[in-house]
Amino acid sequence: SSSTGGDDATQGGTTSGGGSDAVLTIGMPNGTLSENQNPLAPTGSAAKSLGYAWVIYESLMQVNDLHPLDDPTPWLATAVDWNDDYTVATVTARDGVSWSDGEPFTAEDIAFTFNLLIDFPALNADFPEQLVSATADGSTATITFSRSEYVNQVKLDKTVIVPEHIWADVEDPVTYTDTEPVGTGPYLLDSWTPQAATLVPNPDYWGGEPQVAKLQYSSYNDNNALITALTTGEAQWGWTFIADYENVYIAQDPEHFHQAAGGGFGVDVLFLNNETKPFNDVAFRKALNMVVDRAQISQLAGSGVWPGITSVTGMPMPSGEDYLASEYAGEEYTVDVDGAKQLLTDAGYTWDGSGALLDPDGEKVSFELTNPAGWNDYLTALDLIRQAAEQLGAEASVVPANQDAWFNDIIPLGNFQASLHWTDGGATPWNMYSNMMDGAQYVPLGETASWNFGRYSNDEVTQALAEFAGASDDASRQAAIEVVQKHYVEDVPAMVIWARPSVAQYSTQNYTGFPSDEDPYANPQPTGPQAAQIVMKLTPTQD
Amino acid sequence: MRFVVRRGIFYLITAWAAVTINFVLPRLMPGDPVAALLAKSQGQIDSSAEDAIRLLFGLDQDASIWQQYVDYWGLLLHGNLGVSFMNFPTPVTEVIAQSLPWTVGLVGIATVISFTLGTLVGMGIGWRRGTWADGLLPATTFFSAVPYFWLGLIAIALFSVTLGWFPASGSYDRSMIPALTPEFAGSVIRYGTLPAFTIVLSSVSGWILGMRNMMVTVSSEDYVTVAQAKGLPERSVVVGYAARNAILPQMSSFTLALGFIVGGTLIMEMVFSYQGIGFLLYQAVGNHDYPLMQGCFLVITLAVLVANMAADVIYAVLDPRTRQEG
Amino acid sequence: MATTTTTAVTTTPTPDGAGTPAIRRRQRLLFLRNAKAMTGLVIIGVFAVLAVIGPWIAPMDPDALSSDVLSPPSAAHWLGTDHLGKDILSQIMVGTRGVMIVGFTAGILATVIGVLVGVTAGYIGGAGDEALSALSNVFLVIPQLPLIIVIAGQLPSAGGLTVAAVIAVTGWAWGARVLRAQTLSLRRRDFVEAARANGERTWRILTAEILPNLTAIIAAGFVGTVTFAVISQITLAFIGVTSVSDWNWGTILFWAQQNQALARGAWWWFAPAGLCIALLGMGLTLVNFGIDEFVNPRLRSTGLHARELRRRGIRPRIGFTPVVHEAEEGRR
Amino acid sequence: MTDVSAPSPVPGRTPAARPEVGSPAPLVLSAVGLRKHFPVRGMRTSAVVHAVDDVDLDLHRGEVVALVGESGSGKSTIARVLAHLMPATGGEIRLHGEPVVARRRRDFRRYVHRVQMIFQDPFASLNPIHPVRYTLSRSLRLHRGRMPRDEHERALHELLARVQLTPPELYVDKYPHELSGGQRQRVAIARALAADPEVLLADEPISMLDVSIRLGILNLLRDLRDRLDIAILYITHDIASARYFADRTVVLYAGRVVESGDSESVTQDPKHPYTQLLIGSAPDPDDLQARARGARGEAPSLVTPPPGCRFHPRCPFAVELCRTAVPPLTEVASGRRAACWGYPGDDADVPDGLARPTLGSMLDTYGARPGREEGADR
Amino acid sequence: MTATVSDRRPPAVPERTPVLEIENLSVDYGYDDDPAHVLRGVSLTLHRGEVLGLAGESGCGKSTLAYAATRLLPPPGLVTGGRVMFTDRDGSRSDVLALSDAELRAARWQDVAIVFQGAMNSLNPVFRVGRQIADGIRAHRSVGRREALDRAAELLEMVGISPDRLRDYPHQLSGGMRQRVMIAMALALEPQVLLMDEPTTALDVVMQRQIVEQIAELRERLGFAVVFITHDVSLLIEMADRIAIMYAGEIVEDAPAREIYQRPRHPYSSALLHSFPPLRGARRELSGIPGAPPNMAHLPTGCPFVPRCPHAADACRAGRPTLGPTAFAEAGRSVACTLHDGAREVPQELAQR
Ligand SMILES: Nc1ncnc2c1ncn2[C@@H]1O[C@H](COP(=O)(O)OP(=O)(O)OP(=O)(O)O)[C@@H](O)[C@H]1O
Ligand SMILES: Nc1ncnc2c1ncn2[C@@H]1O[C@H](COP(=O)(O)OP(=O)(O)OP(=O)(O)O)[C@@H](O)[C@H]1O
Ligand SMILES: [Mg+2]
Ligand SMILES: [Mg+2]
Repeated sequence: SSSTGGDDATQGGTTSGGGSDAVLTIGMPNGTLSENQNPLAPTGSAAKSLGYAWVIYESLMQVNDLHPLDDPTPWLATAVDWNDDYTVATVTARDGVSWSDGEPFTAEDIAFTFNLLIDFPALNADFPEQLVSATADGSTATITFSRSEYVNQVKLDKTVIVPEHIWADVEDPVTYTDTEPVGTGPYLLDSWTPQAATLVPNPDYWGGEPQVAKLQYSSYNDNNALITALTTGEAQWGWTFIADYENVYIAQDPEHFHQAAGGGFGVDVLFLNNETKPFNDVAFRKALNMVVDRAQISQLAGSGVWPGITSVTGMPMPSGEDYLASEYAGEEYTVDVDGAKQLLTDAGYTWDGSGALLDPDGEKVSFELTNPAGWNDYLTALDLIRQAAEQLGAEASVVPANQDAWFNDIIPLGNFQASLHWTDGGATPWNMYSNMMDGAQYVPLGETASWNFGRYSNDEVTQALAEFAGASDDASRQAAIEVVQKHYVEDVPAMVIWARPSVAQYSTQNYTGFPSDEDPYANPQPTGPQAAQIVMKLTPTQD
Repeated sequence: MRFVVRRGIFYLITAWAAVTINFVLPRLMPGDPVAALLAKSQGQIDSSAEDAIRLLFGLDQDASIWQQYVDYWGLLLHGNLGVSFMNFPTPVTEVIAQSLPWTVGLVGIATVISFTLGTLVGMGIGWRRGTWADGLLPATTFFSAVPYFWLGLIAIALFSVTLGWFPASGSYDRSMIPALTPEFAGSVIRYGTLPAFTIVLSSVSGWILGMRNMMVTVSSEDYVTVAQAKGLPERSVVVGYAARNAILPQMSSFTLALGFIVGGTLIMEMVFSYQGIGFLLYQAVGNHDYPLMQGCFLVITLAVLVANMAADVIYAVLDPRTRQEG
Repeated sequence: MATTTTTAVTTTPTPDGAGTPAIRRRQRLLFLRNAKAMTGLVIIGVFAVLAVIGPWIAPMDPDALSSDVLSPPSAAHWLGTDHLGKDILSQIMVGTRGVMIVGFTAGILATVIGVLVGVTAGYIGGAGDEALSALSNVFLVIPQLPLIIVIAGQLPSAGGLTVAAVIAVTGWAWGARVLRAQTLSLRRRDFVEAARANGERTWRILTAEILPNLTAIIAAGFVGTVTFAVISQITLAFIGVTSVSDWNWGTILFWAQQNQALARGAWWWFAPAGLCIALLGMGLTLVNFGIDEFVNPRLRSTGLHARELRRRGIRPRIGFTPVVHEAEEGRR
Repeated sequence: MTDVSAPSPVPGRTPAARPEVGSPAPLVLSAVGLRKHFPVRGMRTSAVVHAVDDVDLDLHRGEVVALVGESGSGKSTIARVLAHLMPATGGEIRLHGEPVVARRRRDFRRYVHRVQMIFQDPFASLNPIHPVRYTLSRSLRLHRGRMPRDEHERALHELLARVQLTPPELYVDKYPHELSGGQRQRVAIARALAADPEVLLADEPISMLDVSIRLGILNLLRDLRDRLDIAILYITHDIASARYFADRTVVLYAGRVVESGDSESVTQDPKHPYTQLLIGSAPDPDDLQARARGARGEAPSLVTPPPGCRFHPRCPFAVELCRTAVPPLTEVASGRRAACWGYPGDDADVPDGLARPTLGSMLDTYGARPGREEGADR
Repeated sequence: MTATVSDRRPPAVPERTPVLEIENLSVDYGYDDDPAHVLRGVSLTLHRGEVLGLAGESGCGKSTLAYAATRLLPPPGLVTGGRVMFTDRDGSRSDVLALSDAELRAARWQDVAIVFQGAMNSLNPVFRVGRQIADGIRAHRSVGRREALDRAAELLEMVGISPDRLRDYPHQLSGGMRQRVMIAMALALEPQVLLMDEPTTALDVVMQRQIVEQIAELRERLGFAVVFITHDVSLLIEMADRIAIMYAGEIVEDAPAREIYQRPRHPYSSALLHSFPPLRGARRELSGIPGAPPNMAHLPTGCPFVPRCPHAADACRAGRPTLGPTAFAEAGRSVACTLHDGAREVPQELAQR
């Protein structure tokens, strides 16, 4: 009675005409899963990894990652108010919401959920050791933190709420698999198999009955299988990296197939080891920065999926526009080999007869670019950076590393010269900059660093980052971030290569209303609290 | 009796050694489940979650490896394989139970088909050696010489994407709930056809070759000539005399092959997104999911051991010469 | 001239008149007269040559980018280019060395281990045999590919030789098993007993009396292991477990697959490497046939003369000896 | 250039004419109470094959002892145990009266230096991948040590010449498959001779060969015995060849010695009923009369051998005594011993109340035929 | 259970009707351009009810002859000429080599049955012996399984094996029993010709005697003709009516058994029949046959026995002698030797009267 297989002819349209009873298949490349609907578990939850947790359970607010400074859309909470130093949040619960078993939703549930996080640190991935207490009073819940959570507001907004009347009896919510989930969301779990979870609309949903007749969350073993499913129309919504997506995906059905990118501050950074040759010399870092062609890398290595960074501040646009220091407005990266060479000459570099670059000590400049073997886009990017370095006469080589070794020894201990790594997303550029250059994260080479792998240390920056996180007014925050930007540009402690926005592919064959470049109302991926918001916007395609 | 006891002890020791290696191997891998999880998410999971997860998996307290080993055996003897990290908190046994039947079903049937087909064809060419049928051999070896994934991907590109005859991935229609209905069975068959077909294609030549060589060897045995001399119908000579004896070593390889089925064909499961234990194990390795890895290893190891024993038994059953001693 | 032979009582007839050196030479060359073996050898030979000189004769640097991105075969790029404009033909030529080195190193290593364990186990018997058999059984029951993944993942920057070593370590058990069974039967042969009765030392019996008689099995096992190693290596590279920066055919396929070569219609990126593997695999299999037919006298003569037989209308069958009346008069 | 049947250097000389009686040649190798049991592989525990039980055997210098008996009676087993290829279950092997314990390798090598074995099957006992040169060189090297090249070559040729593979150059580089059965058997013999052994254990050296080749080998062995004074244990099925070639004959039945004596009298006047049956069964175109006919029955199982005399189930003269007590090997005539209750002996051996059997002629029992046309050459 | 076999010769010696006539049979081994001509124009006639012995050196082609005559020669054997005429009880004649596959299948075992050398290898190791006897019967007679098994039991009993052995597997039987099972199997359809290729070689003399007697007794009763191949010349002389001596793919002498033993006419027969030591009577000097058998792939033009023949003359090298009457024109004897052409004087040891 539904969609399968690779032939789009039988998809949607013919089955239902208007499409109102067509299934919307959401695909994820997660392999085989076990039944686990726990929306709080940090790992192992099929509901979370496939994404259907977010249409069963709902978050307090809907945040648009693309425009993090926009006011969040009220969702289960009609309002979240912070005190001035961002240590206490007051959450107002929506009225008239009921759990799918009929019990009413109250602020008690909100307080209960946060207390769960306090009681079970294993569930508490977002605010480790920061949560102090959560109480409910009438229609509001008050959550107290031990420090300023300005940069973590989004995390609070995105916290999903579980019903107290059920979870209070759960002995160990960490290992609770929640096989009969009771949520407030627009959908109810209908059936579960290791390959797919099927959900049907919640007729009593507070936001009105959703229009998609059925959601089917399918799990594929790997990206390729998912890509095949997406290109054949078997899955209509999902996200994966599709090399040359224009041809591979969109061209299959240009009218219906779309790829949309969300914003956010997720970027991939070439960490440079600031404490070893050759990157201990700011001149060389700058020179390299000048010859790297980010547009080409984005196009060839990132297949155009990952937008190249244009702003010299490293911030992805348009998300970063609100934070951009005025002095860098409009300043864009350009490839300038001659300028770079000039810079090097000024700093005392020379070239030998064969054109090899010699540092001021007269040694040949050479370095290794390290990344785990098999990381296709990273390695291609490194390859292109290697070629760029060669334009300067520096000898670079791409060294594929063992993934585990990279994780455990190479990156945290600083055993590399240059390596690509991601940064935390976050709603502000703080995470991105902090991850790259926060002195608070500095540890000497050979010790385990959790960020700032390049060992950049600048008290001014450290100070500014701390200020940004703890400040209570926008002006001081802006001032602080501008300091950071300035040092990023001048010191080149690391090189942001491309942005890694949330990307999603979807087909409008049966339903329309997904976030698009024209209407970027939410992160387009199905795996996040925004899923509830998106499915509520979907309507059957009218042909 | 003594022989049986000796074999029994032999198998026990093998099992013990294999289980121990299975225990030690994952622990020799650098890295840990949490790092792997973070690596996989590439920024999707906040790095501050690391400690929470470590806590969750109980990786925060260190037990000596020896202690872990003793505990492991303790649990194992109670049939408890622990809890999977990857699919936390589902017990490993459940995770495996969910994949195993699919692997065993598909690969099993494919192996049986491949064996049957290969043996029949091998019987034919072995008997008619020197005719055109011999030309079939190099052709079939082509398919066993190409890497399986290559064959599988091309099959998908051809039969699923281009022609749309078969679904490209999955074990059955994802909108269905496993049940004993004809529709579901039909779906399982439809989804299994392409994977099974490629498995057969890539493995059949081994069976053909084995059977052919045995047929050639057996055909020159006197009893086959005697059967001809008796004027038996050709069919009964070929089947009852030549093939019946030629199949003996073939059967014991087949039994072993059945043991290896449980190991699944990782690549097949990968290429066809088929749920199965091979891919499960692969995922477990990638995620440093020690308990799941050990569980898979254990199941696979035991299956092969059992198959080994079955091969001993089958031989005894099929070959009366080994049955009796005196 | 008393240089003749009687094949009197043996059941496997040795061809008569192997006496003169010329005939003996012809017999040695028999292996080469086998069309299958010859084809196989030629294929392997070509790849072996490529492995040696490939990197020099490759038309370009396989890592060199060009502006011809993902272009189909053309005069400039005989096998087209990949997504970065790298020349695929060059990749294949340069990659041959990696494949061959890993394949043959693994083959040799696994064969050596297999021979050591299998032959020793079969010969010494008793507790030692049980122990060694258990050892090979353990290696047999441990799932191979995952084991390779675990081990390969464990070694930092798994290069070609490491991969070869890992494949060998996990792949010797089957050969050892077969060799053990064979040694077991050889051990009780009279010529081994005779050597013992003559006072030969054990190692000498093993190396001089038993091993040479296992050549065919060892050779076949070697060929099999090489095939297995090549496919394993390529599969490992393909699923990204080993380094994908050293060129071999698996790496080419890895990049092709990662970049959706098939979906983009870039068959020139996906097909040639696969066909090379198939060709090499077939070459090895053909040599294996050749060894088989060479060693097994029963397979030999018909195998050699199949075409000739068809021409003469002879169908060799068990139980129905062909009758040709060549110098005939009395046919009905 | 001869192949198979080089004429004996002492044509027509019969073994009986050897300097035997009176001063027996010195004893070289002897087995006392030799016993060999094989464990039975299979479900039943602790069952054994009683392949050889309580066998005494003496080999004297320059003497050929034939060991005859039906298939599976333990002949090869005795040879292998004597060659130390397998340990005995019980009993003792003595070389020049000294018990042999060849536990250590060096002892073993010293032993094989003096006692050499020729295997039953010339097609199996030569490694097909080694040429004659290798096989013999190894033997020379093992038993005579390292030699200068030309000396080694000379020794090689001398060895081949000794077994009449002449000219040696023609044979030295051949592979076993290029040799006829007779030639192979000679190479096997040459290998044994390289050790200059005192004892040669020849296990059915002729059974695989056709008549004309057989004769060549026998003549060769006889010549060796005469020239080198080697003691030879000659194992065979072919009683006629035992008569032709051996000085003494020992008859084995189901793992036990049932009769022994000089070959001529054992073959012409068998004492033990089994020997009678054996001789009577052998075809002889010159004497179609003396033939045991209609005898039925097979050798007993060696796992559960019959109690008493092992021949009793097939013996027409068996009485209760034969079924219960094992008959001792007693002297029944000068130089003849037989293990049969039917011959008078020490009555102390006979359990109370049981009577000895009365033997008749085996041939009478199994209907010898009235003569047909008498052979012209009788 | 004693000697009813007082005289092995069928009483009616004179009326010898042929049952199997092999005419000019030629066989090659090897499909290449250099085959071994293993049989070269062999002619041999087997008469109803007679025992024909076939003797000769190893590798002279005895087995080949037996298999070729029944078209059971394994590859790379090739029949290159000749006829094998079988005469049925009703007098109809047919050429075995010219039958179609179906006809041949139908004729096999009914007309000509064959007992191979190694009984262990001749029985299918995985079937019970009863079944193996029965399936031969059922292939030719439309009888039920039960009936066939009953007949098998009968046959076993006939060769002196207890019928409860029907359910045994071959390996459970001793060598002698297996050989007798083979004989029982061969007799299942009461064939007119029984070819036996070294049926007793692997057995010890006591067992050999039992089997030989069994065959003699059964032949007496059933009246089939036997071709008996063996190395054991003494046995052959004793049991055969007629003996054909082969050398290098040819029959060199064919004569009644006692005749050939006492008065051999061919130098090879003479040497062969005096190469075995006698069990009884005077010890005699044994000469053996010097030299080695020829290489079948490259035979000399003349008589193949020339290199080993004490009487070889130039005439022997010129052309191959054909089977013909002896110099003494004895009835029922033929020999292939130039000595009997009359051109030369027959040496004394070949001229006994
Ligand atoms: N290795 C062994 N294991 C078990 N039983 C054995 C072994 N070797 C021999 N036997 C048994 O011991 C008995 C004597 O065997 P042996 O080979 O000595 O007989 P034989 O007299 O040489 O016979 P043949 O004349 O056939 O060579 C037989 O019953 C045989 O089955
Ligand atoms: N497959 C073969 N290829 C080539 N020559 C063969 C083959 N089989 C047999 N021969 C040769 O054919 C000749 C006759 O063989 P056959 O088996 O008929 O001899 P035989 O007289 O039965 O010998 P035996 O007494 O040893 O059984 C031998 O010289 C043998 O070498
Ligand atoms: Mg023996
Ligand atoms: Mg023969």
